[in-house]
Amino acid sequence: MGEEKKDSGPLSITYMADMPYDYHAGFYYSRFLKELRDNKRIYGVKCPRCEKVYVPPRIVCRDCFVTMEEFVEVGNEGTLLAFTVTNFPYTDTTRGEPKKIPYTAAYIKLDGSDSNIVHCLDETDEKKIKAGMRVRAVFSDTRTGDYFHDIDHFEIIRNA
Amino acid sequence: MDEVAIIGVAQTRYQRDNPASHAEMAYEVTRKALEDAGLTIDDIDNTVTVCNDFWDGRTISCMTITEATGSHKVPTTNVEGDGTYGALMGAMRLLSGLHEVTLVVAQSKVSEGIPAVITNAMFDPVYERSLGLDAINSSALQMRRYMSKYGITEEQCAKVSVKNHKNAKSNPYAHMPLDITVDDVLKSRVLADPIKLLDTSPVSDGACAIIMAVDEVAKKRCSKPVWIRGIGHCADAYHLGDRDLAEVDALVSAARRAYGMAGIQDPVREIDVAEVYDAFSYMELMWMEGLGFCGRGEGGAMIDSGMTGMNGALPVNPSGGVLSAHPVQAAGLARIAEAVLQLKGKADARQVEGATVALAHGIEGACGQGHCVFVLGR
Amino acid sequence: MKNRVGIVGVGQTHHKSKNTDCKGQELISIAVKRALESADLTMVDIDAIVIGNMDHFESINYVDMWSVDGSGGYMKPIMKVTTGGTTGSAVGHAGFYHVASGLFDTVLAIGWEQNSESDTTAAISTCFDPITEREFCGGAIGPLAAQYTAYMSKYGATEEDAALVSVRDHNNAALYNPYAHLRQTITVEEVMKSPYISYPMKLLDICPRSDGACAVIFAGEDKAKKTVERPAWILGVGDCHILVHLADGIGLANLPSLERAAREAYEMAGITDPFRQFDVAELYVPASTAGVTWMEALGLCEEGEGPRLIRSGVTNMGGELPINPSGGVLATNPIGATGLLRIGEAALQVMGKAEEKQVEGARVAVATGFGGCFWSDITVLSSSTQLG
Amino acid sequence: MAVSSEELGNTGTLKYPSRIRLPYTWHAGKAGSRFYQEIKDHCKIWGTKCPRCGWVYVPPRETCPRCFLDIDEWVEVGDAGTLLTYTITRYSVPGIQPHEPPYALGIIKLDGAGSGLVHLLGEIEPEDIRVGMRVQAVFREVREGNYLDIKYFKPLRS
Repeated sequence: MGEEKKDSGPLSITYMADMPYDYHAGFYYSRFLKELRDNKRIYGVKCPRCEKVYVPPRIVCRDCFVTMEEFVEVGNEGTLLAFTVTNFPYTDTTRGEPKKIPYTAAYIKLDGSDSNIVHCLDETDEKKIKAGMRVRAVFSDTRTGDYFHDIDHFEIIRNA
Repeated sequence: MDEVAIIGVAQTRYQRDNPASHAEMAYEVTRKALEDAGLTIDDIDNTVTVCNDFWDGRTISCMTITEATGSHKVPTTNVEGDGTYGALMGAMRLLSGLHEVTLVVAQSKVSEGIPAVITNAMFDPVYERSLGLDAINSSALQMRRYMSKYGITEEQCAKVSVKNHKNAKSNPYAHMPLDITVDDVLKSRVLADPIKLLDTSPVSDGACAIIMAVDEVAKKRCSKPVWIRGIGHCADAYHLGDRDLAEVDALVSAARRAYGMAGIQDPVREIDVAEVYDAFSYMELMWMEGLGFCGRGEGGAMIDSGMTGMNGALPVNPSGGVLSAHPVQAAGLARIAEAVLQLKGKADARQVEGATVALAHGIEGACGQGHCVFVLGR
Repeated sequence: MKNRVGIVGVGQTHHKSKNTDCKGQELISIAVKRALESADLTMVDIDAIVIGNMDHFESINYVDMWSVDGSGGYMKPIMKVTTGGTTGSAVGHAGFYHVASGLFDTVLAIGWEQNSESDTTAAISTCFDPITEREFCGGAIGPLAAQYTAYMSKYGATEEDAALVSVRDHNNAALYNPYAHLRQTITVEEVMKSPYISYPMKLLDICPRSDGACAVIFAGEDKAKKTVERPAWILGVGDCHILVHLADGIGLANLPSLERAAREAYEMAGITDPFRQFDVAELYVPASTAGVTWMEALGLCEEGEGPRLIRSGVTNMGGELPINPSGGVLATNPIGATGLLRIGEAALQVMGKAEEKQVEGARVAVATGFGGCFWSDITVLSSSTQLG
Repeated sequence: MAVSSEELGNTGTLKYPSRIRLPYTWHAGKAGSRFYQEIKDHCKIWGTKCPRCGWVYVPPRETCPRCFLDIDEWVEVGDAGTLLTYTITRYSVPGIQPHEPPYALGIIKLDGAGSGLVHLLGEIEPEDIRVGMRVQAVFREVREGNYLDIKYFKPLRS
């Protein structure tokens, strides 16, 4: 009863995976998110040993491996270290729909911080952007405890 | 083989919705394990993290706890499996002679995701996944098969749940210490027959860490090192239909390997206490068989005999087991940590008197497709 | 080391952008069968298996268990190791430790990925912190692009230097590697004319995404000597996973993780003059710019000397230290396999089995892995159990 | 679209509702494609038979997982078989379940097959399902080349 079957060509199975996650912000991010939401302030945390300030705040200093407890406010302004104008289509995994492009991913060192953050810039013409520019956080009027919403974007400080 | 010892352990309290982040939990157990071992982070010369991208809701999820575990300072790797597999990787690093002290950290925040959705992704996307299989209903298929093949009863399975939840009352880390009866289990809500709510393990967040060291370091640093005497792991066939779900061939093979290394010939007499991965009540009975604590199909009779109770000849899951706390990736490592506490005589109210040889066990995949067995000795 | 470890077999699939003929396990089994065949072994000889990939690229949880049909893991010890882009190299290192520990004698390490099964960019974006990074980290080449911008201004490197790397790797793949995914020869002009993805990075400067699998067999000293005439001995391993926040990778001068990993591996292997001691290198170069800058971290040249080395041609086939005879990552990138392919290709070189891509007389080789948050792994291999 | 973080109990911390939502296209491979094509075109269930151990795999495999040997012999198995085990799923999980619960699942050893096939059970009340009962495949009228082209297995009345 054995038999060679003819090849019918490849089939595929398509599916939209949808996995909800309620990420727990934890003690350090919660403080960070609440200060943004309630007071429009950006907070970092300071290492008691090397005195480096980390934004967003986190529990342990990566250099000294000691617990950090001192929350300190950092500036709403900072320096643009690097950027990428992202203009290729991909799925926004948080929403399951095409990502809104173009956007400019901006890597920023806020004044008073020793670490960097990533957010977006309100400029997508790469000729108008330069590393080293000064940038400022623009807060949303309605704030919800979402870093990417409560800071709506960063704007370039043109006359700095 | 007395070459590698466990010299420090730590666990968080297991709970639903632990407010700490992944990194904060991992840092807590890292710090406490170092304290337990009397070491500082500078004494750790390599780490193994145990993170899973599905449970953590993040690709390269080990990144979440890299800095919190000091893994950015030393050689590190991430085992994606049960915590026992992470411990095995850590032990191999030491046995190679290339490292001296390994920190192993496993963590899970099960309450962040939807376990059924996450375990549905265990099943082949081209085939069975579209049936809505998950950890619960697939295990129900196994429980029914086990019951019908060997005449095991729902009451016998319920007894495991009663025993373990009661044991959990003596374990400050446990998530679900409960005073329940067999009747409570049998009358609890049916999820997927024959599995009822009280046959299942809870949704737990938590982390566990262990520190292992090579013999010279262990002897110097620790007055009561717990030696790793044997390790074995093995996987069965993947598709549920390729296995006889009532059988435990992979566990038999893993245990044989671990026992061979440890020189154990009569496990039920030589082992004083066992911590096994009872994700569902019936599993403890099956694993008893696979571990050679009783014959095939005798798991039910074994629980009936009271032998695995706290006052029995072989207490199983004095901690309350996975039924009483199920932080998935950390759950197997917690079995090792609990076994270590037993052998050090530091298990407080759940202490099995005079325990000198302990067994810890973890599982991997659906219906115990994979198993990892540790034999530990004082 | 308790048990000296040698590589005795290497197998890989013909990598493609889309391998619709193969279900994941079938893809894996092709690489495994080729690895076994190359060592004249069968599955019975395999004592344990390590496998790795990236979960959300195929949306399969517990791949160690799922893979059993293709990996040969039925009733065998198998575990999964995954660390992002470094997964392949981490799998290789895990295979090494399995044997070095003395617990297992012959171990199969498998890396694989079917990138065509999902939206790879989207899947990668989920590796960033969901609360403070994920939203704007779709194309994470910003930091690499920034690194090269800074390097150019500091050391006078040019976009053409990066293009030379791209041409070297693409053309090696086209001319010498029948398994490579991209097999078209290209020119510097073509690279320079390709559209910018993120200044100064252009389309032909960056790696593709591929479907493919790689399997490498590690064996203890006695078994290795009995199995093949010339095993590839593992003399040194190192790994360094330095950061967790992508944004903190900005401003990293060069690649400190590679520098540290190299230091560890070199010390273990006895490498003191890497440029002279290595005969060939298989480097995880995710973008051509990294091919210019990261040689310094490996100690192959002094700081700022990368462009000179590339321009001189010494890293081309026939040069003093050929880099990426296989075409490397710029030509082939099944992500979970990519790092293991570097180890496998380096092993083939010192085993003298690299065929068309063989570097004549290669005795000592280095392989690297890159991924995660600027993380690096490194492996030093040799045809002798000790450096002469 | 902004996410609103919520207080996590009274812990003073926040939780951040999010998701990973991504499209996938999985390759069925050669064996899987033939398996589905036969069901789709002819309502026939085929497996592959290992030349060494003789095990008949359903769904078919190109490599015998036990012997790690290539398999090229295809054999048709029956559309009826024996129920090895079953369960009734009584809880609801959004997005992954083929039917509103309760729904029945079983493992069926098809006549001539070595492996059991996990599938849905239908045309039977949950309390009437028994281990060992004979069941038969019911195929969908419109078949698309996937696992649910078999609608379910129903009791086989002799």
